Parts: sequence; C-alpha cells; structure tokens
Amino acid sequence: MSFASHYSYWATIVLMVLGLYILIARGNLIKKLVGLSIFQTSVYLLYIAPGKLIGGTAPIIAEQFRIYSNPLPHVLILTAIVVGVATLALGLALVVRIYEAYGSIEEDEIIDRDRKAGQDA
Amino acid sequence: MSPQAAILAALVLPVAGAAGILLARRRPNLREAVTLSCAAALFGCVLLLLPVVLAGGRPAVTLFQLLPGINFAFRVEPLGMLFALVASGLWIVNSLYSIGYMRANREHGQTRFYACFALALACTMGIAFASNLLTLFLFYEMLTLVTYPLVTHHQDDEARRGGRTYMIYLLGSSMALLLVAIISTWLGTGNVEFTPGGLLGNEFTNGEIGLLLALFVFGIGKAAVMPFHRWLPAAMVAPTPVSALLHAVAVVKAGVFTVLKVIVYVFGVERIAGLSSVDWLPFVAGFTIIAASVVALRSDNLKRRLAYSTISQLSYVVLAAAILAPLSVIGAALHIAAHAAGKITLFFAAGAIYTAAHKTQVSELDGIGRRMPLTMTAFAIGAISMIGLPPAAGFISKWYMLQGAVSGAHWNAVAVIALSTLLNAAYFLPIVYRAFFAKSAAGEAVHGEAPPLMVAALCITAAATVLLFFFPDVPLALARLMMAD
Amino acid sequence: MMIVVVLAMVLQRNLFGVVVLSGIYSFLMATVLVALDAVDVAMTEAAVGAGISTVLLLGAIYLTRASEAKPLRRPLLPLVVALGVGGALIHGTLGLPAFSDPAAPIHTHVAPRYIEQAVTETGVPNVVTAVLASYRGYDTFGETIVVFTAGIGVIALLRRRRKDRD
Amino acid sequence: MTMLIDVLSWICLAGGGLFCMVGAAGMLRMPDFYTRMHAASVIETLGVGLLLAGLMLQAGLTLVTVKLLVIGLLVMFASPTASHALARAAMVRGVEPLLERGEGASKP
Amino acid sequence: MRSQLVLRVIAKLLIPFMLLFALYVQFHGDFGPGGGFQAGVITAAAVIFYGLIYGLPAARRLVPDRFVESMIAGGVLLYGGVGVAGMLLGGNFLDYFVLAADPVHGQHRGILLVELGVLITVAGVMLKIFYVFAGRGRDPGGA
Amino acid sequence: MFTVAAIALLVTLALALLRGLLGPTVFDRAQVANTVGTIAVMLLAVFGFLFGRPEFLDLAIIYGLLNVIGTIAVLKFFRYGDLGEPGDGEAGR
Amino acid sequence: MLKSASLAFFLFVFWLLLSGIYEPFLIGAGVFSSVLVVWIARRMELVDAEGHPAHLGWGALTYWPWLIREIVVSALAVTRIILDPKLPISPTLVRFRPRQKTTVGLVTHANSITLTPGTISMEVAPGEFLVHALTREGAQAAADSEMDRRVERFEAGR
Amino acid sequence: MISEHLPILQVVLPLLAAPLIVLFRHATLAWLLAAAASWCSFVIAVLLFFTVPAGGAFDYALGSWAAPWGIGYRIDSASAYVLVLVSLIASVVVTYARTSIAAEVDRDSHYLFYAMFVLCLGGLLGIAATNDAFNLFVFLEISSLSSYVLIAIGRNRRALHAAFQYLIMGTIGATFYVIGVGLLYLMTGTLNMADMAERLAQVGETRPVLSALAFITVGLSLKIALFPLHFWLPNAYASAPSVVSAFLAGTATKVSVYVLMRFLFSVFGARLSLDALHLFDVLVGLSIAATVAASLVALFQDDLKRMLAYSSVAQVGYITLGIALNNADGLTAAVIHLFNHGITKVALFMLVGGIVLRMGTTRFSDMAGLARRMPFTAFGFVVAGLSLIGVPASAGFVTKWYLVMAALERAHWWLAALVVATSLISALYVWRFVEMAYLREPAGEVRRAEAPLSLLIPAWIMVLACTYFGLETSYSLTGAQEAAAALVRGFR
Ligand code: NA
Ligand code: NA
Repeated sequence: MSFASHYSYWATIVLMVLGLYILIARGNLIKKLVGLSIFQTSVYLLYIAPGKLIGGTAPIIAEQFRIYSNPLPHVLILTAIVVGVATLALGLALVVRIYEAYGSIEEDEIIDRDRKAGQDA
Repeated sequence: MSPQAAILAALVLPVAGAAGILLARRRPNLREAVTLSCAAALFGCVLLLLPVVLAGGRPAVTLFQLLPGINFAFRVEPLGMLFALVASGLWIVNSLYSIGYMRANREHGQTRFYACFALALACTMGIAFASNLLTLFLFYEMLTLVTYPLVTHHQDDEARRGGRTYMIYLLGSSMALLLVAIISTWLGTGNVEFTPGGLLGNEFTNGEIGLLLALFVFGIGKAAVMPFHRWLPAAMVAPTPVSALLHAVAVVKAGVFTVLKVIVYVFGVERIAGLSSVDWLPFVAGFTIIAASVVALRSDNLKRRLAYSTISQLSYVVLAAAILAPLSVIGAALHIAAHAAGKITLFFAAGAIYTAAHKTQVSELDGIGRRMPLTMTAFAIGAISMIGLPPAAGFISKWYMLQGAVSGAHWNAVAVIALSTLLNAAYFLPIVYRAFFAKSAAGEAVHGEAPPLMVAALCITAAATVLLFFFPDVPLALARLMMAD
Repeated sequence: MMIVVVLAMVLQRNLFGVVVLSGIYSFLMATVLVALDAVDVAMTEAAVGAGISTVLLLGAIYLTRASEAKPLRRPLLPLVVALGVGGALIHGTLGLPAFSDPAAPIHTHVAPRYIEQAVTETGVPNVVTAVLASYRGYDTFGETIVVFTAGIGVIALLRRRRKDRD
Repeated sequence: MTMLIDVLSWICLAGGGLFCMVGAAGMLRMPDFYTRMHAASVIETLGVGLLLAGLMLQAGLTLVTVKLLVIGLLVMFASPTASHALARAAMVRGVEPLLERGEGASKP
Repeated sequence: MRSQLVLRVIAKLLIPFMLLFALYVQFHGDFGPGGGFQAGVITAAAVIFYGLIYGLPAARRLVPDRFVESMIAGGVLLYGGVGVAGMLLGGNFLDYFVLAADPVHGQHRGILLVELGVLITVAGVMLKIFYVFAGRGRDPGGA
Repeated sequence: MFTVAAIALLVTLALALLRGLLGPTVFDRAQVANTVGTIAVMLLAVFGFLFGRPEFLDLAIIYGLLNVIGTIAVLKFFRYGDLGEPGDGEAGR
Repeated sequence: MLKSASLAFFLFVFWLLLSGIYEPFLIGAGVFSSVLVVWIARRMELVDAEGHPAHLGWGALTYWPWLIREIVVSALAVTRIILDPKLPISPTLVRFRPRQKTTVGLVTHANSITLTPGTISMEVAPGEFLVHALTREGAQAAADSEMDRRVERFEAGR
Repeated sequence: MISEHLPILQVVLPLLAAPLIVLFRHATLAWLLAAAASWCSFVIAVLLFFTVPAGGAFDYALGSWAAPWGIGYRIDSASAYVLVLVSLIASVVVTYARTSIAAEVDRDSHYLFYAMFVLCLGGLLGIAATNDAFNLFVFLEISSLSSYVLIAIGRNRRALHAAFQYLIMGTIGATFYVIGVGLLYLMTGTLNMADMAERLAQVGETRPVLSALAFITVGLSLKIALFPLHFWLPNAYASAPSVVSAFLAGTATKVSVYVLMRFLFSVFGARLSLDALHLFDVLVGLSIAATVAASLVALFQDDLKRMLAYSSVAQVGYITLGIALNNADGLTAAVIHLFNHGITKVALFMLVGGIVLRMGTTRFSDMAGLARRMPFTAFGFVVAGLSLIGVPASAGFVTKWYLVMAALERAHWWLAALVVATSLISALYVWRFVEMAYLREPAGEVRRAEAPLSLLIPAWIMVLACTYFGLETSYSLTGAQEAAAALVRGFR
C-alpha cells in the first residue's frame, strides 16, 4: 500500500489528466486529437509498468536469463497503439474535411457557423 | 362456418372491407356497395354465433401470446354477443344513412370516412369478443385511434380542437388509469381473463377493490362518467353519421359495455356486492345522470343536447350495474341495446334536419314537424324511448333497473331514475312539441324530407326501437344468460 | 520529463510546436518502455509516435491551419472533470499489488505459461511475437482490420474534394 | 588486456557523455538558431562517436559491434543531411542569422 | 534540382538499406523485437521518404494507388486466409497447428504468414494515407 | 559504467528539452527534436548494454531511420509547405 | 546490371551482419529480401552512380580517417567556445566555389562541412556553396580548404 | 463439421467481405457481397439462437488455444440474442441501403460505404460473441471507427463535425473501458471474462475493482449515450445518411448496452456492481433524467431525424432503468427493449430515409400533408411511432409492461408511474408528426410521390415486425428471458 511502490501509476495518472484536460478544454480540433492521443498513451504505462519485474528482462527467451517480464501487457498495448494511431488518422481526415467545409478548425466557430446556416435556411 | 371461423371472420371482414373501400376509392358506387355488403356480411357472421351462444356455447379462439400468461384471444359470451349484435346491426342502417348524408352534404374525404368506419367496427368486434382485459384494451385503444380521423373529418381548426380533446381524454384516461387498473389486476391475481363470477379472489382488500373500481370506471373514458365526459360534446364537431357511430353504434357503447363487463366478469357481482368501498359508484353515476340532464336542458344546440343526453343515459348503465342487483344488471345490459336504437334514431333525425333544413338549434325547429313528418315522428319515438315510456325499448330497460333498485332497496337510485325521467321529458318533449305544434317563423325556406336513404334509415331504427319493446326476447335471453353464467 | 513535455503542449499554441513536442514525447515514452522491458512496444511506439503520427499531424496542419485560436472556454470544468478521473484512478491504483511484486496475479496466472511454454509450443523465442501472432492471434487479426478500417476510412473521407451541403 | 579495454571504453563512454552534455549546454547558451546548430553538432559527432566507440570496445568483435557501426554510419550520413536541410529551411523561411557586426556573406 | 542535391544523394544511399532493414525486422520478429507492423511502417516510411524527396507523382508511379488499395485489402485477406485455411484443414479459425505435419512447424508457418499479412496491410495503409494527405491541395476551391 | 553514460544522456536530454521549451522558433524545436532523437538512439544503445540485451540495437536503428525521415518531413513542410511536391521541378524525373 | 548485382551483394552482407542467426530459412529470406529490394530500387531509379557509388571504395580509406581527425579537432574547438564564459563567437556567412564536379563529390563535401562542428553548409549547388560558421576563422578555413582538395581526390577514387 | 465453426463464421464472414469489396471496387458487386455477408450472418445467428443449449453455451477456442491463454468465443442465450438482433437489422438495412445511399452518398464511394458497413457489422457481432475482455475492445474499435466513417460519408457537412464529436467521445469511452479492463487484469491476471468473473469473486470488493467498475460503466455509458453523456448522439444520427442512422440506431448502442450488462451482471456480479457505489441510485436517477429530459427535448425538435435521435436517448433510459431495477422482470425489460427499440428505430429511420429521398428534407415544417404525398411512409411512421410510445399491441408495450412490473415488484410505485408518464411525452412527439402529416394542408401542389418499393418494403418489414412482436411475444420474450437469465447466471 505504500505510495512509493505505486509511483509509476502516478506519472500515468498525471499524463492522463493532462491529456484529458487538453482534450476537453481546447477548442482546436487538432489539439483535441493530440490530447486524445496523450490520454490514450498514458494507458500504456498503466498496463506495462506492473508487468515489469525487477531483475527480469525483456520476454525474449534466451539461455542466460531466468526471469522475464510479463509479455501479455506488451501484446495488448501493441494492439492499443495501433488502434490509437488508426483513430488519429481518421480524426485528422475528419479535421481536414471540416476545415474544407467550414474554413475553421475551432469548435466554437464551427458551431457558430452551423447555427447561422440553420437560421438562414 | 365453425364458430371459431365466424369470430375471426367478424374481426377480419371489416378490415378487408376497409381495404376494399380504399381500392374502390375512385368509384363511389362500388365503394358504398362494398361498405353495405361488408356490413351485411358482418351482421351475418354475428348472427351465426347467436344460436351457439344461446345454446350455452362459448366459442373461443386464441391467436398469439401477448405476454406470458396473457394471450391475444377471443371468447364469445352473452354480453359480448349482445353488444356485437347491436353494433353490427346498426352498422347496416348507419351505412344506408351515411350514403344519403354524405352525398347530400357533399362531404369531402368520403373514402377515408367509410374506411375508418369499417375499421372502427373491426375494433368494436374485438372489444365485444375479447377474452381478457388486455386484448380488450388493445381494441379499445385502436377504436380511439381509428375514430380520430372521423371526429376531425372537417379538418378545420374547430375539428382539430375537438379531435385533440377527444384524444387527450380517451387516450389519457385509458393509459393513465385503465392500463394501471389492468396491471394492478394482473399483479394482484396473475390473471386478466374474463371469468364468469369474476376473477377477483381474496387478493384485494375492501379498500383496494374500491380503488381498483375507480381506476376502471374512470379509466374507461368512453363511458363518459363525469368528470371524464368532456370529450363527448367536443366530438360533436363531426358529421352526424359519425355522431351516430360514437353515440349509438360503437364508441360510448364500448365504454359502458366495458364497464359492465368488468363489473360482471372481473369483479363479479356477488363478490363485491355489499362491499362498503364500492358504494360511491352509484352516487357518481347518479350525479352524472342528473347533472348531464340539466346541461342538456339548457342547451339550445340540438346535437349538444343529444350529447349530454347520451352522457346521462350512459350513466344509467353504470348506475344499474353499480347497484349490483341481478335484475338491475340485466337492465343495464338491455339498456345498451335500447339506448343504441333510440339514440341513433335521434341523431339520424338531427342529421336529416340539418341536411334538409340546415338547422342546428332547438329554437329554430318550430313547426318543422309539418315539413318533415316522418323524421319528426321517428324523433318522437326516440325521445319516448329516452324518457323510458312505453311503447319504446327504453321502458323495458328502465323497468328492469327500477326493479333491481327496489329489490335491493336502493331508494337513492330509484329517486335518481325518477328525477331524471322528469328531466328527460323536460328536454325532449318541448322539441317534439315545437316541431308539431309551434308555428314556424315567417320567411321559412320551403323544404321537405331529407333524401330517401336517410329517411329510410331513421324509419328503420325508429321501428326497431318500438319492436324491441314488443319483442325483447333475444336481448333479454342474452342478459339473463350473462347473469346465469 | 514527459510530464513537462505534455505541460508544454498544453501551453503551446503553435500547432507545429505541438507536433514536434508530441514527437519528443513519444521518443521519451519509447525510452521508458524499453526500461520496462517492453521492447516490442517501444519499437512500435517509436514507429508510430515518431514516424506516422508526426507525418499525419503535419499533413493535417498543412491542409488546415497552423495555430490555435485563443482558448475560448472556461478551463475550470474540464479541469475538474480531468482531475475527477485522475482521482478515481488514484483511488483504484492504491489497492493494486506493489510494483514488481512477483506474487501479483498477473505474474502468477496466464502469463507464466507463455514464458514457460511458448518456445516449445510455437518455436518462437520472442514470447511477445508468439502471443501476438498465435496465442492471441485473433486480436492481431482484429488489429489488422482496425488498420484496414482506418485506411479505407481515410480514403472514403478524402478521396476527392466535394461540395459539402450544409 | 580486458582491463585495458575496460578502461578505454570507460574513458570513451565518460567522454561521450561529457561531450553530449557540453553540446546540450551549448544549445542553451548560444544566441541564435544557427549557432545552436553548431553546438548540437558536437553531440552528433564527438558525443555519439565516443559513446559508440566505448560500446564497441565492450562488445568486442561481435555482430553487436557491427550494429553499433551501422548506427554510427547512420548518424554520420543522416544527421548532417538533416542539419543541412534544417538550416536551409530556416534560411528560406527568413530566420535571420545573427552575424558579427558589419559582416555579410563574404564573396570568395 | 540544386536545392535537393544533398537530400537526393543521401536518400539514394539510404532507401535500399531502409527497405532491407524493414524486411529484416519482418523476418526476425520471431527472435527479437519487431514484426509485421513495425516492418510495415518502415517499408512505408522508405517509400514516403522517396516521395518526400522525389515528389508524390514519382512515388505514385512507383507504387500506384490501385496497387496500394489492393495491398490494403490483400494483407487482411492473407491473414484471414490463414485463419480459414486452419479451418479447412480441420482445426479452428487461426489454428496453425494443422498447417504443417509438425505442429510447431505449423505454428512457425502460420506466424510468418500472418505477420506478412500485417506488413502488407500496414504498409499499404500508411502509404495510402500519405498519398491522400499529400495529394490534397490546400485551397478549398480548387481541384 | 553504462549507468554513468545513461545519466549523462539523460542530463543532455533534459537540457535539450529545456531548449525545446524555450524555442523560440519552430526550427529550434525541430532541431531539438532531431537531437532528442539522436540522444534516444544512444540511450537505447546504452540501455541494451545496461540490461544485457543488445538486441535493442535494432530498435535504435529504427529510431535513427525514422528520426531522419521525420526531420526531413518537417523541413519539407516548411520549405514548400507541402509534403508531396518534388523539389524545384523535379516532378518529371 | 553490374551495379544491381553489387548492390544486392552489399544488401545481403548487410543482412548477414544484422541477422546473426544463420539457418537456411533466414539466409534464404536474406537472399529473397536483397533481390526484392534491388528490384524495387531499380524501379525507383536509385541504382546509379549517385545511389550506389561503389567506385569510391578506396578513396574512403584515406579520406575518412582524415575527416574524423578534422571533426575531433573542430569539436574540441566548439567545446572550448561553449565552455568559455565569454562565449567568443563571431558567426559568419561565407560563399565560395567548390572544386567538385560530380554530385557525389559535392554532397560529400557539403556533408563533411556540416559534419564538422562549427560549420554548416546552407546552400549546396555546383559551383556555389554557402556556409555558416561559428567563428570568422572557421569560415576562412572552410572557404579555402584542405577539405576541398581531399574531397576532390576522394571523388576521383584515389 | 461446419456447424462447429458457426460462432466464428458469424463474425469473420462480414469482416472478410470488406477486403474483397475493396479489392473489386465495384458498387453492385460490393452490395452483393455485403448483402450476402449480412444475410449469412443472420442465418447463422438464427441457427445459433435456436440451438444454443438452455443454461449452457457454445465455446470456440480461436487458434485452438484453450481459453485463458487464447481468445475464446462464447455464445450463450444472451449473446445469441444480440447476434440475432444485430444481424437481422443488418440484413434488412443492407437490402434497403442500395437505393438509399444512391441518393445520399457519391456513387464512387459506394463500395467504400459497403466495406465500412460490413466492418461495422463484423465489429458489432464480434463484441457480442467474444468472451475476452480485450478482444472486445478491439472489436469495439472496429465497429466504432467504421461508424465514424459511415456517419461522415454523406454530403451533409454537419455530419463531419458530428462524426468528429462521436470519435472523441467514443475514443474516450473506449479508453475508459481499457483502463477498467486493465485494472481488472491487474487484479486477476486474466482477460477471459469467465475466468475473470471467477477470480473476481475471490478478490472481492477491493478499491481497484470498484474503480474498474466505475471506469467500465462510465466508458460504456458514453458509448450507449446515457444521459448526460449523450450529446454526441443526436448530432451524429441527425446528420448521417439515413441508412447509417437506421443501422447505428438499431445496433451500435444496443451492443454497448449488452456489454454493460455483461460486465455488471456476469463479470462483476449484480451484488457487487449494483450494490457497491450506489450504482442503483445513480442509474435510476440518470435513466429517469434521460427519459424525461430527452423526451422533452425531442418534443421541441425542428427536425425529424433529430427528434428520433433524442428519442433514442430517452429510450436508452428505459433500458438502463431495467438494468438498475435488477430483478428478473427488469432485466427482461432491458433485454427485450434492445430488440424492440432496435426494430422500432430502424423502421422509423428507414421511413425517414424515404422522406429524404423524395422530399430532400427532414424539417418538421416540411412534413405538412406528408400523408397525401407518401401515404405508406406516413402510415408506417405512425405504426412504428405507436411502438415508440409503447402502446399495447406494439413491441414497445412489452418493454413498458415488464418495466412497470419490475418497478412494482421493487415497490417503486412512483417509478412505474414515471414510466407511464414518459410514455405520454413520447405520445406527444409522435402526435406532432401525425398532426403535421395528416392534418396540415401541404404548402403548394401535392403530388403523390411515395418512396420506391426498394425502400418501402424493408421499412415496412420492420414496421410490421414492431406490431408482430407486440402481438406475438413468445420468441422475443422467451429469448429475452433466457438472455436475462444467462446474464445473471454468468459463466457458470
Ligand atoms: Na515481434
Ligand atoms: Na557542423
């Protein structure tokens, strides 16, 4: 239960909070996506840090080693990274289209323009 | 045709008729022929069932499982048989009348009118034959929906306002009260089947039964027990054939039929007779009778007067049922038929007056009896039936009610019936008097009777009103069977 | 150090700067991952963070615009939400097994078989590869489909310019 | 012999680390973008070179040394290319170099 | 031409080795870090590098759009095909044991093939995304 | 011994990051990114020895390669504002 | 064709050096990979004198050690400047004409300049170099240099 | 035997249809492939539904690796129920899509549309079939990514921003889910849901488990658009192509609800999940807020699709209410409402698709006199609308009935009353349509322009289904009851 033994989580959590903050507080769509990917990235550590065994080594089996860190979180996070970048790619494609359609990538301006268009129509 | 097939046919025929009406929309004559033949066929189907029921058979059909333990099912018992007979029989006459009325008044949307009318009959048959509360409820709700286009037939603002009131009262009361009552019944007993002698065992306490009864009686908005009566005058915006449907053929009859059915087959007359918690119902019904009569008395608009008369007459049924004496319950059942015949005559007459003379107010009817003798004679017969004098059907039902009330020593009820009879007389007889004996105003347009089809229809119903007085055998037999079940 | 970089990203309004910082962030992340023995993950993070993401973000900035308008929103609510989430997670992590505790469930269940048996069962000494491509090969199939989806999605969105209706 | 190699590699590693830090310090101290690039190139040349040499000494004549060599070559080829491109880009984009007073680009 | 001189020459030197390195990562995924995904990214990166230096049209000529789209689909089909093959040979979906007489050999074969599928799809997608982004003009009115 | 080198590299990294934060131009940041990449390559190499797993060198090589491409992409972007254009009319090559 | 074969050879050697695992399958994969890459490189039109300067082999042996010495010297010089509290810099731009004729020569020269701490080549074109130097002395040395001559010799393959 | 492989074929057929579609790049062929994949999935799902052993499940080990080490599929009554729902809707929608997207999506994007459609379908089916918590995430992402594209693939520019919002919220939701699963993994060492449930019972009510519960619940609530995390949904459904709105409204949120139930009841166990953290109070509160607020908002929408979208938010409230009530009737209500609301909303959105095709608008004010222009469409809308209200004899009624029963069983009379009262609000907004379509005089000349049969027939199949499943409840209800039982029973 000691705080020190959980410090790897703390870094994770601070990163997560910051990512989430960028994501929610910022109106710029690209910056939102950057925040989103930081938020996602922070999860990597949550999985991987506990898998580490002190005195262990990377889970590539070789004669001279006995203790290996847990490979399963690595596998999961590999997948998570790929999912993250796929999301980023789609998000950015959407941002590009939004810019072409609205001439802006600021959320407030986009909502404004939609509202105006709604009134005109 | 087996009885089961006849039941299904009674449900399907009007729907098929509606479809046929839609298909024949470009050719009015064909369309009306479809309506009439469909009405005749329906009546035939119902007649097929009559001997079976009179012989003690209770044909039944189960279609789907609505919910586990509750099926979409039908079962013909005497009360439903009576109701089905009245409704399907009057549909034929009403169709004749409608053809005359709609053509004479050059109404728009006639196809929709006939189609919805047919659908309304299908719903009515469903209500009459439903074997459990939920199935009945389904058709009860559908009836509201399919009659809505009829009520708002004119499609102007007034019609829409009236239609809205109609919907809000009927859907609101049924969703908020009737459905709750059904659910409560289900929760209490695990059963919603109509059971001879009632399905309530000892699950409910005295107080709960009173509450449940209130949920049912007020939830059945179509019975128009005050204060849930306002939809009925609001629906007067509709053309007269629709009013006839509402007041005589289907809608309000479905209401009182349901009340009666619930009291007989859900609560059980014997089960709740003597319970202190149901004593309030005769008072509410009595109040409705008197209050509605007073309003009727003060209305100059003929259809409005008839509407409040209906409210008052419906509560006769409720009152008679609420007394819970076997004879009065028989009277209640009879009154469904008697009132139907009488009231449809009155409305037909009102419509004929409107069509021929374009008059809607009582005060304009001076001397009209001389120009429209047949119509006003029929009107007089209807009025006599409403008041409950011989030789009209109304007398028979009132007689049974009074007998029941006296036998149960319900002196309040006796007093209400007596007082209301006076009031009925007070608002009907002056019309008859004006029509035949008052001098018509100067500069009155010259007109004769309404178109022949309309006159024929109202003559038929007037005749039926009288005939029911002399030959009440079938309704009476059915009503007695109901009590014997 | 990573936290500092992210903080800088919060403050940085030039999107290009943000992209560069996120590239750096990913380098750092990869280094940390190596320190945690997750070499395969580090390699992937390097490939993704330093390579793909940077190019993607640059492309998007090029096609849109390079700087962020002043933040118009009130920052308080997002902060509260973010801190709330962080708080919930802190609450949860405090009950987790200690760092590098060999008796923790993740080290005693499921994973040991991979480490002990993977070489004999699959003949692949890199256990991560064995798990990725065989034991949990179906996940990787799903992952490939995710990539496929993203690729086809980007094509669908950007294949040609069109007039967008309001 | 191993002792000698260890000492040598220790010196290389320490020196490499030192030059890296010096280069980074230069990046902080230098007044403009171009001069900072010069400082950075200390890292990429002497810093990286010495570190790699130290590691190679540790690895001995194995494939690891070859890989280290590959890394070295990569840095040798790639980093000046990148620096050159960077400087060019900055110039094209109008980042003015801070020059000694009175100096322009001298003609040969 | 002049402005690109350094980059061009270095790219010429570097790209073949990058490609080879990608394949190395692919084939040595069993023994060290790396595998289909990383190899795919590096492969795409090499082509993207080529595109950066020699221009998008050159890259598109080298690896045409149509081909890239087929790669994207082909990789997934290869992966799924291995799965289905497992099924046809009497195992479950993605069962590699049945791919060869010797189960371990079968595993090896299966892993190799699915990693190849990953490489193809990943490289295709990355390349395609680059094409699409880089090929999209900036002014909203044009093209 | 490797630890000392690793620490030195971390210090370097910290200093470089400081420059990155200070900016002021985007080119400074690009330069920092490039330097950080180089440091990361070295750090990985040293880690490999530190943990006794020199396989990590592959990882370092990937870093090196991608670092170059990333930097070039950034520069192309600033030189031409475009990633796909060939330099100075080389489209016809 | 010869160039292609030579490139394939180099690539295969590169593979063997990276791999370290010599079993038939991986060696086969190496051959396959080398050939595949050569094929792609040919399609990219990378296999020419610029892209595969095999002819420079011997020159490198003499040029590179010299270059490394240069680098060390200049790196030390820059280090001294950085560590000097006064920061004695005199940034200078210098434009001059290099002697090289081939692109490989020019690039080698330019990269050598950049690689040497204290100087950066900013513009590289046949007949014109623009170099930024940290100090005036460095600029002078770059403009008229030993390096120029040595690259020329290196270019010729000597 | 092919029958052993049904669980996986179910999912893999649509997934592999996608690359084939991309390979051929031909619109008609793409449609054929997508339709074939959807229909095959449906047939397989039905086969599974009727053969799944009562109280048991089909297990399928992917790659022949036994469960906690490999990934396992597990089809029990609950998952089979969801599989049938999703594939049924997909089969109907794909039939409908051909004409609908012709009007709303550029011709040369059609094959991409179908690729995305089958991907989304495969993802959703995979979520329902898998027994692995992380594999579930992967398939969640497949379905999410493809649905972002599907939303934005039309010509409406609002869809772009809506899709972006959905992407952000969906990704946050998925990441929350991953965090929750991560915590569970750290506490149990396994990702297999059955194994996890077993081990969680030993771990008990510890802080990480509670935290995981919170993250998973919040993450999935984002996905199911539980009030107040719903705001992405109306924009997305309102601006997407009609066929996409129809498909997603019928499936996407439903599958996420299934996952939530899976975790609450099967993995955590109702005792832990609903009693700890006062989740009952929270869920009941949010559900009521959802039904009341969203219904009211729907009432005042100026756009038909937006109205339907808000109504979806409201309807989700009924589902979560059933979950919160946590008794046999409540769960049955929740499960059957997945189905009932699914088919109802699909019917409505498909009819709206016809309106879009013919009228080019979904504004309420443009619906005046619709009944004369498009009588079958308007009437179908009314019939399906009745199901939305929960009028007896419609599918929606069955849900309401069980909800009321469940509330009364827990002696929450007021909840039962609220359910009835909110139905009345939905009656009002359906009524608004009726009044517009039937009672308002249309502006200008009225020409009869009914939607083409290729749209009308699939839509009416769903409309009739709304009625059929209100009248004949034996299959849907028995299925729902067994599914609810399977969820509560968990993996034992
Ligand atoms: Na690997
Ligand atoms: Na230099």
